[in-house]
Amino acid sequence: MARVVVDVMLKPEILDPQGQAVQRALPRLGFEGIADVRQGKRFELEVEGPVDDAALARIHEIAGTFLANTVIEDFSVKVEVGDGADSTAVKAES
Amino acid sequence: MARVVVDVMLKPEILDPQGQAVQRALPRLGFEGIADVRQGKRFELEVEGPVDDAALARIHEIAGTFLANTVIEDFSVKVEVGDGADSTAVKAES
Amino acid sequence: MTARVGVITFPGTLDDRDTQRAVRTAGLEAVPLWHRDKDLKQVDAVILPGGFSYGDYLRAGAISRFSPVMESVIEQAKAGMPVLGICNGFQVLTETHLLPGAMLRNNHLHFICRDQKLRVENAETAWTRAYEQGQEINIPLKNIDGRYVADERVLDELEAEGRVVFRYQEMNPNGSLRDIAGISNAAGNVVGLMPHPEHAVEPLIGTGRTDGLGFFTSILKRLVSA
Amino acid sequence: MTLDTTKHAAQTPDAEQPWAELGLKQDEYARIREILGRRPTGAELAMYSVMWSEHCSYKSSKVHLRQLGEKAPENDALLVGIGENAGVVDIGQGYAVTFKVESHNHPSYIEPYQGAATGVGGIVRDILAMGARPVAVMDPLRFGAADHPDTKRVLPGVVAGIGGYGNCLGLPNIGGEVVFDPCYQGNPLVNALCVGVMKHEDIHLAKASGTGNKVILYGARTGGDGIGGVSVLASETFDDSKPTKRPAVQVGDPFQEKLLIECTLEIFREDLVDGIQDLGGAGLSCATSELASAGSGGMRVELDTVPLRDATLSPEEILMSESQERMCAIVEPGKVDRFLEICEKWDVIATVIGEVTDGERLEIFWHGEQIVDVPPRTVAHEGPVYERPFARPVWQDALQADDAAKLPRPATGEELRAQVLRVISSPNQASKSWVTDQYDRFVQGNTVLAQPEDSGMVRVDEETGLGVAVATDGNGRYAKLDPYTGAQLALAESYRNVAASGAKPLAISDCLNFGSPEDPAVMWQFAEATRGLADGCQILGTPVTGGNVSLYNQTGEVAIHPTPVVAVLGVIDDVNRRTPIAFAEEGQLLYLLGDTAEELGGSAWSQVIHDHLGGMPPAVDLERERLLAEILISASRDGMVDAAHDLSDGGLIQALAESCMRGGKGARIVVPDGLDPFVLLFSESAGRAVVSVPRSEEVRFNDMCGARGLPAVRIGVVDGDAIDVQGQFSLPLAELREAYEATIPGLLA
Ligand SMILES: Nc1ncnc2c1ncn2[C@@H]1O[C@H](COP(=O)(O)OP(=O)(O)O)[C@@H](O)[C@H]1O
Ligand SMILES: [Mg+2]
Repeated sequence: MARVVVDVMLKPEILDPQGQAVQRALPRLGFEGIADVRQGKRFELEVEGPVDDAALARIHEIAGTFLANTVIEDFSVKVEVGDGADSTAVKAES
Repeated sequence: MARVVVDVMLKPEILDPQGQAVQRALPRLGFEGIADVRQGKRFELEVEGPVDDAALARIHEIAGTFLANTVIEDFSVKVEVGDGADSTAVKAES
Repeated sequence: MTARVGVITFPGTLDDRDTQRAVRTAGLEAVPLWHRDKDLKQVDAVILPGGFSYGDYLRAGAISRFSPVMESVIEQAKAGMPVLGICNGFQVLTETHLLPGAMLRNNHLHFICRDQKLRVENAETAWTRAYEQGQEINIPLKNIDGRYVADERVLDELEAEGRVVFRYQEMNPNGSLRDIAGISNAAGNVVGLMPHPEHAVEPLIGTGRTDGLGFFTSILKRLVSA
Repeated sequence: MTLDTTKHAAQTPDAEQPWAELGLKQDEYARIREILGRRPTGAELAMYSVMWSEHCSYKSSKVHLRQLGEKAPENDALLVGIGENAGVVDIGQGYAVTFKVESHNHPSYIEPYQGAATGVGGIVRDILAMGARPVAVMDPLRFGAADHPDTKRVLPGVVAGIGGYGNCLGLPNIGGEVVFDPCYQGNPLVNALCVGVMKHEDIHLAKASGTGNKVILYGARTGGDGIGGVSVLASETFDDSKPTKRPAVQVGDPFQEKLLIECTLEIFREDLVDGIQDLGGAGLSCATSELASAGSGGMRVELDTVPLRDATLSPEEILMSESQERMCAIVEPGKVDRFLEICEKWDVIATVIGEVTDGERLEIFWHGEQIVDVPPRTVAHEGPVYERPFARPVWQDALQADDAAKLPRPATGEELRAQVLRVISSPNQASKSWVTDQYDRFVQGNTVLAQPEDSGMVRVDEETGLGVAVATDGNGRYAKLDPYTGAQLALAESYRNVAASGAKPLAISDCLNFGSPEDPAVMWQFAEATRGLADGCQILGTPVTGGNVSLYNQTGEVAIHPTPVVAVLGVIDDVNRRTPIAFAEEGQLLYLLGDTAEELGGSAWSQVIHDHLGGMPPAVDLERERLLAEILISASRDGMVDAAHDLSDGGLIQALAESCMRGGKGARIVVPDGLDPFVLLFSESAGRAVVSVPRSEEVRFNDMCGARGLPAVRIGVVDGDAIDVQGQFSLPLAELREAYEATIPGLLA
């Protein structure tokens, strides 16, 4: 079973209240030097069968029509190989 | 400015209804073959100054004490180099 | 001289004024406390009310936990001062680790607002003395992050020590493990629960019952007898 | 790119300008040039285009809306009328209430969660800007067919968005509507209402006066979200054939709004503002021009002082940005420091961006150079006005001739029983608790009545028990059959709901949801509905305090049903006297008030059983409504009834079912002589209510109805655990409840 990760982030021009709240809290906790924080979602999909081009295309479609609302969000799809290291980064879409 | 990504996922033994809801919806949308979905959070931190060991250690601390509640969540920290490709994966903690 | 109960307002706290009203209804003096002030104004007990402090962004209660006022609350709680966390206040108490476990998104993923039946499993804590052991009460529940979780060891410990203070009856509204609606610390002075007793203190308002009044009269009893 | 200053504009009269892309018509552009005596700068063009859009200028609806003011009944309770952010009504004991309903329809279709959330945010700021503490919200909603796949996308998102925002603000949701009809497919209606309470002396207006007073922008930073949203989202039809526009949808930050509310209320308490305006559609363009236009002087703004979220925004974009959670205040120089201090206390960013001048112009500067120099009235209040052609549609006669009276009816008691179950479990008639359970109705600790009661009621004063009640209603099916009557029926139903709870109706707000004004048939519907509403308010003595028009709710050639939504506000001296809908006392007598005629056009029965829409809607008799309301209010005050429920869609059987289930008691019903059981149960005649009368009050109650000439007929008694219609059928409450409660969860699961 292979794992595909879909990251969904608000588009840069869209307000991210959650990220802002985190960023504003950091100095109060004694952490300086973080200029910006954006918070998004991470989906880990366990795919049955091979993650070939067709499967990736399908996951791309899931991501763009269901996991993300592309009116306000960008997403990216990555196949995770081995333990933890990502590869085959597929470019973010909008 | 460098970007550090912190991924936060519920521990495997904790029920993830959001991921489950996504997984259950997929067949209805015509997508078969996804055995499991987990949903977590992704934080993108823009770090001022160099991302050296000291900076990473600090971010680790932020992640473990604030971004994640380690009673229920695991996290991992990655430095993002160039555009999109991740490297320097730092192992997930709990 | 009547007992003074502090009610903390964090940015985004919602039920602070209602909690103050409930405190007054029970014949106690309500003292507003502000998140930026470490000074607890010599109160005899503290309530962390419901709401969405800091929008519940990141995780419910996660940001409030670092407020200056919480430093004093933690210190006093450890010294035995009665502390009650209602809903968001309960979430803050778990985030500060004054109470074990954590709160997660409801298993059905929706906000839920309903009249909820509870059983008082421990009528000995600072906040439950006005109730009978095993008494059923009906008070409003309203939250989206109300699913209590902790690992098995912690849960067993809570059960063994009688620290499960409230359990959901008839239906579990959010998937909380072992139907837990509220717990206490080992000493019984710190109590947290998801439902809202402060919204059940007047016959006309809310559920139309006054089942929640006992929380506030309990503390009066304790403070007067202390 | 060189900055397009006013000087530059004067020197380059022939520069090409994208007025058409910004939605302006040729003659509108020409008028701007005439007003300014030169071509507008880019910034000026942005301001005019957004302020002269349908959404902001009401250019198609204005000529009709005028009647609402002109025909407004004399009413001492009205403290502030149409034209301000929201109207203000005197409720006695020194208190005033402000309320308003608005639409956020198109954004909610594109991004259901955020669209609905920001809809709540916007209306709450309107109420706040009047000087009031917001105390409750309501949400009249319309969706496509309940079983349409897209409804499953839109509805849960909208409901989560309304709950997510309102719950986080700490505003109890005390009522609303959920209606399904295929006509709303692709054009869901998301209307949101907010009620606020203040003391008379706290009323604030949106005007900038006093030379030298400072203009302070406070709240969220300004970003690029929603730029052009107001004109693009709110006044253009979606057309699948064109490449999809990428409208920038705004994202709401309810936490920021909560801080804004508390901060603003504290500022009011210390009397620190002269004028105040929320930022909604058209952002700073709107706030600055409206404040300046309503005030006595001019205004000068240094636009580069506006705190930005995105440093690359152009001055035009800053002027048009619809970033949420912002307010603009006019403050005397001596009070500025204290103002900023309070903002700091609440972690709210506040910046002095300009001042009131003794001139007559709104001038805006960017890095020291003038980019806007306009007479503010021409932007804010003197936009174009259209006399759009309207004509009764050719199909209207055929529709009205298609009488529902000829539809086949149940022949036996068994058939009647089966149809009752089908109607009550149909999506429109079934329990809405799947929706309403997602809303906090308890917060603030003053909620006396909330869903599923006839109206939402909140206590205003803890000592005296003074309270207000609000209900919203609108039946697009009725309005489609006859827009004039349909609007009056919406008004009548909402009015009746408030009275049934025991409150005295005082004033109304409305949201007029229609298709494209460029279609003469739609324009006719709009004209008729507006006329009906204005005439109706005159008879009922309830002035319109404000509202909202939402046009272009259509896909291609097909418009939604005309859907005027009416919100009625009432006052009750002591909330202890409120009347709930629950039949809770065994043995009490059930009386049906009003006349029941055979009226099935547009009814729930005709829709559910026959999928039919035709004929005439129920007749309206507003004098009768008024009498019914008086009786209901007196009965509540004098303790003559323990429960009351108004009759509307679904007729008597719907009301009986709801009241029985709410109280957990059954009812034995005897069909009065001369009435057909089917008609008795399903007719939707207006002006009716069912009440539960304690036996000890029967004589007194009957005497009152008789003396005032209101038909009141005893139809049965509260009894048992079934609804038993004598000689027809018996329906156990358990069976009824299961059917009633299973429908919506089943559709959305
Ligand atoms: N979207 C909603 N939000 C809040 N309350 C709602 C909503 N939809 C329906 N309700 C409530 O459910 C109850 C029943 O609604 P409805 O049948 O439309 O009432 P009525 O026919 O009396 O106007 C009312 O109390 C109404 O306020
Ligand atoms: Mg009603």
